[in-house]
Amino acid sequence: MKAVTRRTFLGGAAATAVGVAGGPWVLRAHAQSGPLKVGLVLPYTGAYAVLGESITQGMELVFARENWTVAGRKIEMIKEDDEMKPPVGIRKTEKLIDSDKVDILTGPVHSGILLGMRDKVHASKTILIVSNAGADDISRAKCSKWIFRTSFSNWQPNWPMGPWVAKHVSKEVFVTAPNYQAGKDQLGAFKESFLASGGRVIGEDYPKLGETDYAPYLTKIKQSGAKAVYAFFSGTDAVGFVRQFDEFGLKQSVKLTGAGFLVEPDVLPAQGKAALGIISGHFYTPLLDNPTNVRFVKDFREKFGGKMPDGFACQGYDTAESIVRAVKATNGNTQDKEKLVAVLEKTEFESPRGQFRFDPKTHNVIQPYIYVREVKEVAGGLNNVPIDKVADVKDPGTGCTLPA
Amino acid sequence: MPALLAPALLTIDALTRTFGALSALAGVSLTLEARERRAVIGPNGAGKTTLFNVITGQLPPSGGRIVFDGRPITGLPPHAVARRGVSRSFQRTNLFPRLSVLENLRLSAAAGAGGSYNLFGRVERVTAPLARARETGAAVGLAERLDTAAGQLSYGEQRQLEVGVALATRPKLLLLDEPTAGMSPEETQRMTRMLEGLPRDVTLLIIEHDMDVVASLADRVTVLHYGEVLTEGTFDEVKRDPRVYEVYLGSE
Amino acid sequence: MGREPGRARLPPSDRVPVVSDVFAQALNGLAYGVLLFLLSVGLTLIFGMLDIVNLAHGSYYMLGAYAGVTVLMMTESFWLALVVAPVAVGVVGAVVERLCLRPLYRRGPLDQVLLTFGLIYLFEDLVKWIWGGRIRSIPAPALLTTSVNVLGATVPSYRVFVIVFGLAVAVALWLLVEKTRLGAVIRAGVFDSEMAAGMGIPIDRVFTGVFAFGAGLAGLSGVIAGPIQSAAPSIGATILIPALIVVVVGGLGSLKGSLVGSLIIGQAETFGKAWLPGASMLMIYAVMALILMLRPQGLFGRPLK
Amino acid sequence: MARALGLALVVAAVLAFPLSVGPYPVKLVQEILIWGIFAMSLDLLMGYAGMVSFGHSAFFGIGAYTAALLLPKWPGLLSALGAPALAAALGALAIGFFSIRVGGVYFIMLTLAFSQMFFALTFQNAFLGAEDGITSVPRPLVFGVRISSLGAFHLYLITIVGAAALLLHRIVRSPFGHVLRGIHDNEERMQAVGYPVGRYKLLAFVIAGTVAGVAGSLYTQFVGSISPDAFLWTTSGEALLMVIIGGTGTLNGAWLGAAAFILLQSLVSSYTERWMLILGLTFVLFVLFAPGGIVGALRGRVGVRS
Repeated sequence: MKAVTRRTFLGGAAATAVGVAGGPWVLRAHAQSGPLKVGLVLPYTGAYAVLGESITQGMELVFARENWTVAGRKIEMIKEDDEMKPPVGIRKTEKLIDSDKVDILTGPVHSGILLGMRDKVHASKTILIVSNAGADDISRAKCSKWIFRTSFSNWQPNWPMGPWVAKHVSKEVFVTAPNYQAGKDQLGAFKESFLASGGRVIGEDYPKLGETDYAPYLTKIKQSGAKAVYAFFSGTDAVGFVRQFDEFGLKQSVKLTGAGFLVEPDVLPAQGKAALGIISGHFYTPLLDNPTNVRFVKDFREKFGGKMPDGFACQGYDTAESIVRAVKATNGNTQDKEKLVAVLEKTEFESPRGQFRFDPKTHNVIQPYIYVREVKEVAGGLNNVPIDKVADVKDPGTGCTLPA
Repeated sequence: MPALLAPALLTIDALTRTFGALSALAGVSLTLEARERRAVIGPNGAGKTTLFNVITGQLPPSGGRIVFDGRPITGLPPHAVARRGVSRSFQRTNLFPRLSVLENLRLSAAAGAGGSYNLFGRVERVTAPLARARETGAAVGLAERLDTAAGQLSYGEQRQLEVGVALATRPKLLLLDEPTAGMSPEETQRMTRMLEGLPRDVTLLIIEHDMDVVASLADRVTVLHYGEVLTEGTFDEVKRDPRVYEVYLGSE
Repeated sequence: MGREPGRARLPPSDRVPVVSDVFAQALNGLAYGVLLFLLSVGLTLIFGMLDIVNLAHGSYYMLGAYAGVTVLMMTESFWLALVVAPVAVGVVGAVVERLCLRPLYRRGPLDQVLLTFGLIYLFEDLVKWIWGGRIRSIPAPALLTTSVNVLGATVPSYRVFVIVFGLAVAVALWLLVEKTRLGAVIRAGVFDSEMAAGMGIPIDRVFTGVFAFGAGLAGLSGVIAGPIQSAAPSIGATILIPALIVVVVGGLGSLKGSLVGSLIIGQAETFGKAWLPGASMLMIYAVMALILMLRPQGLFGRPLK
Repeated sequence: MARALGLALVVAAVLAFPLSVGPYPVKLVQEILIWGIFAMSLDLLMGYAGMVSFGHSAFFGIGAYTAALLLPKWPGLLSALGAPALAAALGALAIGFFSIRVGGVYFIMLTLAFSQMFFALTFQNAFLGAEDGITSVPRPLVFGVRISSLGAFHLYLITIVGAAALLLHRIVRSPFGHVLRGIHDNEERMQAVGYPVGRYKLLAFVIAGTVAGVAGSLYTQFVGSISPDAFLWTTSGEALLMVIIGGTGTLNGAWLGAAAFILLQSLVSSYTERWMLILGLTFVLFVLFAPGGIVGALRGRVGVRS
């Protein structure tokens, strides 16, 4: 190791630091005039980087189709890694708004970052298109005229599953989700409609977020005698829960149902056979047979080396599609924010998930369908096969007045 | 000879300390008059350093009592014992290697002087400890080396500083644990002359192997053997006692 | 396969825990406790033997999981992965010890702890670069995918295997360290390296060997935990805190302490999840705080100076 | 030399980024100032008292949450600085009381575990906003003026951070500071010459915790929201990185370490996803080759920890 003398090492470190520090401001300064700047606040490191990449790829597919220009303006995508940490996400948002002066902001994945940046976005009248975070508040008490959402509110995928599970699966259900806000939102929506359809919640449990050993909870479920479980888990939690659910032999006597995230493609491969037969509700599955989705799946797999698109990629696609159509409608003018909002409110197009529309009352996407899907072995391996659907699912939007 | 009426400065009564089965101190009793200079001798493992560690509170005793200057100090933590006026030097040099000689001495001098919780004053302006530090530095023959880091001193100089740091706290009783260990003959000479030159109001209790040093310094000698006091008396009395030879020769 | 008949039962919330419920949860606690032991034993060994707090312990666990995934992709054999992965991680540990830790031995424990802290960032991003961020998993071996009925409680057979395997590792390590000549050589080498070097023991190789062995143990636990948990770049950081707490509670450097500490925490956490759902995240810290107040050096740790 | 370096740096921070450069670079400097003072408070512990704490985020978090809870109701300086400092001081007294009894590696473990306990508590506490924490925290009113504008906050921040830095510099030169250095060099001898070492270590722990609490509350005001991550062990780890890269036992090294970390995290990450790898490698190389950190290297004592 002595070969690296101290002088050369420190000299090198100092040089890179100066080079790096000077870099970005010089680059940004003179590219003010023409391009349409789209900011992305997404996780590109850590466990949720997979979601950040899927959403970004969905957007790139659309922009590439428009060969990166809309209404004569070159599209410039500025990606910022929020590391799933609210302070970092907020700092990067301020950079995109104040320093890069982006025309349209998109992201984030983490609801905490969304709630953290909401005031800054609202105050600076920057148009934000939420491409994932599902915090219900953003389409209710904390909605804003400048904030649209193409992904979902936590309420939407779960509410339709209440009646469906009561009717088709069982009236005695054990519900469980991680002990954090999104978990409570999602189960709350399910319970609201499930109880209304005559169902009975015979057990409820909230393991900690990032739990690794679900054995005690699974033993409680077995002992409760419930016929079915409705669960919301995502990421490594979803992998752990589904695999241990199977390991404990619960699949014979208890039917596992839940929100779509439980078995989305970011976790399904790792779950493997343990996920077979799981029923979940979501606004998208790659197996939808509408023509837009067929082309979307084909183009996506071609562009990204056979990778199967998932709900997150569809959210990216719809975000980019909304931007392209809105900017075309104002033929490139993004300074007049009022006009841009008006146009966005009326944006309507064929999305892989069906007919895409924003709810004028909440600027939240109206889900054309929430599909009820079951995990089955199909040609390309395990996938979520649609077996039923509920149309036009709109978030109740209680308390939203779209303040300017 | 010390005044008969003056109360004993240090009284140790049946002091014991065991490490599991081994009893390092098996009931040591010893009385030290003010202004007296006592040497403690005995073969290795006789319990000399353990005795020091128990007196200064580094090691809690298993039994017995210690009274210093009329008040019990048995089991007090080291810093409380030091505050009572008992100071010690260590057998293995135990200084502040990265700090200067002056700072080593100043820290020790400032210990009892209070004001060390002062968060805002400038340390240079607190003059008393600085003066004491320079004075002690000169006393131990390190006047020209005050700005050198203690770690850079020669072995002999470090032993001098070892005594200096113990002296800087203005102790009533100074415990010296083999102050001349590992020194060359004329370094030992210089250390002995320096210790003799110390003011009489500092009572000395010295652990020493070098009999010439014991002869020239100690008024009385206590011989420890297997954690017990074998005998006690002036250097000549002890020298003539056959058991002392047996103990030294037998166990060498 | 599972012969557990569906039984009508009162809703769980308002009935007294029946004996078989308690037994089932105790079994879960035992399985989780033994897994915690496997996760932390490498950390204890390295500290006990080398006085190094290896904060990058979680990274070696993660590397073990990913090595297991890779071996499984190539050979479809869990058992081969169980052997190859720890060896591979051990080699990585040896390289790290030789290149990074050795120059620091004369500089004391602080620098070593800080170095291992830097390695956490390094390994996490390296793994993401090589294997990508996708969540992967290690399927349980074919013969251990069923669930078994033990005195009325259903437990996955893989968890029974983990209990048996974990306790076997504990006994083997105890024998190795306490009873074999190699163990004596290692302990001598660490206790007084100058003396041992003087007696002809190749100290450098002993230290590298022990560190590699500790890292290999962490890699082994990565493969063992594979079928229960999943392999993602974040799992290294996730298991570091529980492993540290088990080691601190059991007593730094004490093998026995690590086993007892992990069994206690395994039961406490499982008890918390089963009957005190709100407090499940706090149980591990409550146990730790309680024990450290009473015995700062932990249950079986060397007494402090 | 260190004092001159420190003053020059602070002045440069004010002048080099006039507000015309645009808000983002100024915000980077503000974040560097906040993380710098947080790291400097850790350096008082590590560099001077020789107490390596892995739980310094506990006080950063306490200060941050106290400000987040109080500012919406009483936006005065008391809830922006006074209460957070006091809350952090009490937290440091409690954690310190138990942690000081042990040293070295046990101290590292205990402080790490305590900060994680606070993380678990806030993560599951609904009143504190659980995992999303508390959002939309208003800026304080200083002499009746709400300092929401960039320039006003910049001035407010520099005054407070500058004052805290000067306080730490004074403490380090005071008799108390010298006692800390003595304890760092040889705790046993300090005890033997008459210093009740435990009390000094606890006082140093409380002072460092208080300054960390102020840094935490400034962070809440700067970002406008706070999440349980403030307590996470990675926050303590980042402060540790800054102290080591800057140079332990120099106080002003914290500015350089904070600048290096923030620039690396903010700028390099826009260029490459591999910024964590670069950060880890930089840190490892510094521990191996430049234990004195940047300041140590500048002073030519690259090999010896100052």
